[in-house]
Amino acid sequence: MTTVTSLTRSLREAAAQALTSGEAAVVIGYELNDGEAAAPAFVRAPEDAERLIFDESCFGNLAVYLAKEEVRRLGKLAIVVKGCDLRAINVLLRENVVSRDDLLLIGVRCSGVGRPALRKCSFCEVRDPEGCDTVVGDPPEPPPTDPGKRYAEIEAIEELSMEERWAYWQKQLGKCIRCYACRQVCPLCYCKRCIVEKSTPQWVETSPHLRGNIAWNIARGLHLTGRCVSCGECERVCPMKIPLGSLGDKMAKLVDEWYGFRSGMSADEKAPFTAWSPDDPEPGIL
Amino acid sequence: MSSYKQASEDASGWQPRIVAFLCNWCSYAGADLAGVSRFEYPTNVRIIRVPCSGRVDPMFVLKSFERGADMVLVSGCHPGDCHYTTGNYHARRKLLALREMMSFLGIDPRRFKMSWVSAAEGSKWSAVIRQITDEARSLGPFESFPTFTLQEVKK
Amino acid sequence: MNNQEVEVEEGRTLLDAARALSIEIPTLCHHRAVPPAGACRICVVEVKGGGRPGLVPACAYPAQEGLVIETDTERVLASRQMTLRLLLARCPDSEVLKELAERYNAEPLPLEQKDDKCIMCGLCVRVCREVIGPSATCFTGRGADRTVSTPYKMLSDVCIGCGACAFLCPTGAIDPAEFCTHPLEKIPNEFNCGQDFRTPIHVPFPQAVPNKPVIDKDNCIHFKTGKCGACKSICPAGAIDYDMEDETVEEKVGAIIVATGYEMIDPAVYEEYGYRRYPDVLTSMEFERMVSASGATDGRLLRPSNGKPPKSVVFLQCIGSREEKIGKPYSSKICCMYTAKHAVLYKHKVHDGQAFIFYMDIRSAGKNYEEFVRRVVKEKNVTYLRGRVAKVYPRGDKLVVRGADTLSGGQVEISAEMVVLAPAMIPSSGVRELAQTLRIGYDEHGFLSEAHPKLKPVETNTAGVFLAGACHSPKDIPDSVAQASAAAGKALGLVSHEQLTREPTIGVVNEQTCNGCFECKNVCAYGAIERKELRDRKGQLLAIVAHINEGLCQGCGACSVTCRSKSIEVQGFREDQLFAEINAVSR
Amino acid sequence: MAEFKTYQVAAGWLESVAGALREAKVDVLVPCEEDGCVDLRSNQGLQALPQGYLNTVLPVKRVLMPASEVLLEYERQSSDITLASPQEPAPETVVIGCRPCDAAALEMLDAVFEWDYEDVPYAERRRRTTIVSFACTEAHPTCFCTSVGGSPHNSAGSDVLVYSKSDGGALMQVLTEKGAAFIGKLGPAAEPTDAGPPAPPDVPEKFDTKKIKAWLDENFESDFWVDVSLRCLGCGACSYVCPTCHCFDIVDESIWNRGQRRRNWDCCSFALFTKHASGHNPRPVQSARCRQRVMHKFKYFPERFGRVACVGCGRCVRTCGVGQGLVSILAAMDKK
Repeated sequence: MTTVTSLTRSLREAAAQALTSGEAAVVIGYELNDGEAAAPAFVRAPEDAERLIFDESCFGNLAVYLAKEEVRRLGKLAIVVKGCDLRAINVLLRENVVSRDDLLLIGVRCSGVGRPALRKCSFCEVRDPEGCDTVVGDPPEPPPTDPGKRYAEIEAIEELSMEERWAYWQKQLGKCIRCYACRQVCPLCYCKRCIVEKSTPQWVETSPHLRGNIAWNIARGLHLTGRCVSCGECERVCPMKIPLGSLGDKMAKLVDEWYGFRSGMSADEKAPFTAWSPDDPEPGIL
Repeated sequence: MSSYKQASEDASGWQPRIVAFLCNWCSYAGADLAGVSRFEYPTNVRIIRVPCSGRVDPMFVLKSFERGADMVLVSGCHPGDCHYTTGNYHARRKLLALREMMSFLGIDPRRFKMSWVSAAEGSKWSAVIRQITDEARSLGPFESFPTFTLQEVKK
Repeated sequence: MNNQEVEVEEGRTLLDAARALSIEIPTLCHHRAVPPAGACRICVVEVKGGGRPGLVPACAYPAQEGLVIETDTERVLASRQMTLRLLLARCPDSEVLKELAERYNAEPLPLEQKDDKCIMCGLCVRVCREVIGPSATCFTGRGADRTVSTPYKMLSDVCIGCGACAFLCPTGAIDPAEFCTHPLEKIPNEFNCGQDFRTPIHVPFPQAVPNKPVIDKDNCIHFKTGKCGACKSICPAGAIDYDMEDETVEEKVGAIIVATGYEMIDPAVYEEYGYRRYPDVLTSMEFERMVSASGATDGRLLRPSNGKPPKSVVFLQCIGSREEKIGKPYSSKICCMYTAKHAVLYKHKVHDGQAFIFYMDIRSAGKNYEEFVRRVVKEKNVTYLRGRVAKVYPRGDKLVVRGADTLSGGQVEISAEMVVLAPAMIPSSGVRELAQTLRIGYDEHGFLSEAHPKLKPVETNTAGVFLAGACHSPKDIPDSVAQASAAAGKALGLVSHEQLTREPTIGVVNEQTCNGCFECKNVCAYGAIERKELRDRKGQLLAIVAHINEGLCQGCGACSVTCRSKSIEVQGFREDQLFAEINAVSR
Repeated sequence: MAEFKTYQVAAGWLESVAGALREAKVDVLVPCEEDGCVDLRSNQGLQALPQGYLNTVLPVKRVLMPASEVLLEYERQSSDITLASPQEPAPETVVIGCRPCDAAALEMLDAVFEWDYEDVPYAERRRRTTIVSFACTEAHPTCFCTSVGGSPHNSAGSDVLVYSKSDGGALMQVLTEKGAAFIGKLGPAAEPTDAGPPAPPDVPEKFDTKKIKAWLDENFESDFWVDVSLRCLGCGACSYVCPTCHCFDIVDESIWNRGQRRRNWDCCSFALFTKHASGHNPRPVQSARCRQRVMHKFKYFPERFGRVACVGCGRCVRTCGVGQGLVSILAAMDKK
């Protein structure tokens, strides 16, 4: 058992308060779990707030639950969010998945999750979540590395020759068994019907062969372009350990460099695929 | 299907297959003009007419490759001239994103082309087709891509 | 009056009374805008009764109850004749006087002849003082030395140069430019290619529609200084209102016909032809205006350099057209024919003149066109030279045109007194912006694109927008008229129906799978995406989904591609249809 | 049934037997580690097995029931359809180094695929595959084989059970004819021995399947299901890595008049799993799907085949991204 930190204590107080005051019917947070990742907890009674924790084991992006039918049935939702999770919520707000009024945001100041801290945490710019209803925790120390390193990982892949990249991705995507953990854990994959479930026509073949896997991952990558907030959950839950995060990062880098856009930084921005400018870059267009 | 293959094969055997998505108002009209103006261009291009380049879903391009296209072209109105004002701007963002992703995955981005051909540019159309057909021919069959293949069904 | 009863308002003059009876009384010094002075005495009539009998000036004499007037008694005629004889002696060349003199067979008095124009009527002085205000002019000197002038005959700085005096002067004797300190800018007449000048208030060109004068605010003295107002006070119809503003009128229309016409490429870019450097090098348009009866020279063909008729004219065709490098690759189509016409006009104006035409090929396709050209060559003996001109340069007061005659295969050098260029036709400036606003296509030169070169030559890609004339391609008048008629027919066909028939290719939302994220709304250029509430039988809100307004949707499909759950189909370009096409063409 | 012996082999046995088998064109699958992911591969170079690997990411199931397999190919001309079996028959295969729990799971798959009629592609592979499983030397906190009637030394489903020794040698317990044939490949290197197996590592029991069955019989309708399934995201990870999950989907991938009929893994956690063409879904929410998964393994399967459809490998627990996994649910039921 970990000792209860002051952060966890104030988190529990905030949660209990939200439940007693009736501001929320349920608080979505983290609780202890045998695995190395804390498990999502759904606290519906003030006394249960004691189950909640927050430490570096709290990888999960709980925003994914905001779109889940049975969770919404519980009533008004309060949710524990790290700064990075908040970016996903911003996208959900923009896309009318949830309305801010139906949502109580309990922000936690976070100094990075994972031991050692995840890559995304090493240059995190949103350790202090903005726009929450309450924020708990002490001001976090600044990230060790600068945001310039944001895309360092994929730049390594980009430096490979085309043949090397193809060999690499054939091997990686060849492993995909189409369990769709990546899709299900993604806060932004909330479609009532995923494109892979559309059979007339079947743009994406469901068979876990290379052809189907490439189609699936490209489709997913493009559907998340300009939306993915690089929370890295898809990569974390992939049973086959496919480096899915780098696909999202690649497209994040693209929209960042071409359109000066970074997803989820605010709820009222327009996504790159729904915006345009006459002088967008168009390399290679004949 | 084999009948068509033979049609497209010359003495040297293999011929590149190019699938082209043309917007109805500019490029399709441009290709038509190329015809009425008697501009010549290779027969390797197979045209699919869409209302606007903005109608072209990246999935269309991908599926064309799955079905064995050696090159895919999407052609629309010049920026600013879209019949639907902004369709080609949206196409530009979405389809170039696809091309960037292809390249990241190591899928040869030279296999995917975009062009702006106006209704008045019959000569440009034939020039574009001649250029990309030559390139497709020099790139050879798109074998690295996992296309839809079946063993010959035993009778 | 002349044994007819007439009644006029209190304060009106005998002249008014006479005009009411349409009895003609000549006047010189009278203008309705200026209080009468009875200065010239031309308008005298005889009072027979109801007042003190005698001769009185009709323009000034107030009509009264019971007056009996005769306008053409011996006395009246004798008086007018004498007045005219006196005036003629002073101004023998005045057209107005000569004309009146004829009517009253008046010989000039055998006095020492002057060649003045001014008849001392003082109308100019009065209009300046009593209508315009500044009193720039007055009578100076006495007796024989009496003249109209500015005080002390000095340049006047009170004169605003409105020109009212010149406008009213019956004999055209006065020109404000002579005594006004601020130089009066002459405004070039655009329609006549600046070959003559116009007033700020002017009719744009003969046969202008509407054929009404306009005030060019930038040059109007009233709008510049707040003074003048001559036109307003003079206009008999009281039609002039300085408070009127330009207004933008919005109209909802069912069809638009684009007929923005053409301009000509500036031939000055081809320095070898010397346009603008040598005054006798004209464009065909300038030539056209000059030989036109309504033009600056009343149809007289004169060399701008010396005002004499040119004894030889060289016409150069294809200036900037059929010219890949610095010009336009296309043929301007109309130049061959109008140049031939111009050559004929020239021969009509200058019978002994010589006309030369440098041409590349003669494009004379069209009804009776070829025949016309043949006639020009044979009957009018106009010399056609097949070849390009290398250089035009002055020698003495003439121009030397040096070029190649590819048929004889030699260099030719022609000494010409006038050179006429036929510049390439180009679309009117601003046509690109218009095309983008109307969402219609245009080629690299800016000529608007028809929907189909054969099957839809009048339509554009945007329903309801049609083309007429040179905005579409170089065209002559018959072609333009034909296309314009076709366009009008198409437009009428469109608006003559009760209901509008639309393309069925529009988007449709699958409400089962729509996420309601409304990203489609962001990409719709037509605002066709609406919010729709889905409710169950009890009226419980189930979801808010996208709905496409069939009237607004144009079927571009941007929404369909943007929709991640693939919940929007474009009828006629459905995904399964395109999928089948992809299967078909990629195998 | 013949009496099978136990043999003793010295270090290096694996290399030699693998070599011999490949000589005989037999496909040898062994656990290999790549990108931190241990999986069965036909390891050509055959470097030493990953040290102290717990288990492969995917179970042996995937050898006998691939994630995707072609059942047939067809071509249609007007009315007549030509069918063709896709590829050459499954190759002789030896799987070396899987865990007893995975092997035990094969008996359950056998039960399903040979129950009302024989599933040809599965049976074919099963016949041609020899399972040489490695007895567990240590247990992971997520293991619970003992709670579902298994053990770290469970011999069920294996043809040979190998007890590795620290010196690289091993004790080999032959269990079937196939196993004997396998030992045969080792020749004299394998000497019969009477030595008994070492003591198995301790795996604590976490619940009682009988109590759970009893509870499930009573509680099809229960708020419990909603509570335990709130966090479930409805992905298929747990089923796809499960040695006993065997649900599949049949898809046709075709181009014009020719196509391929494939069998792909499917999962009852997917919303699409039970969705009708009408749009109606008898299992509309995640709780219903979670319930189905538990019910199938611990109620329906036992009722039909007399044993639970779970071998306690613990993969579902380890794989689940939100700390779900069967055990927590079952343990919770057990408490009731």
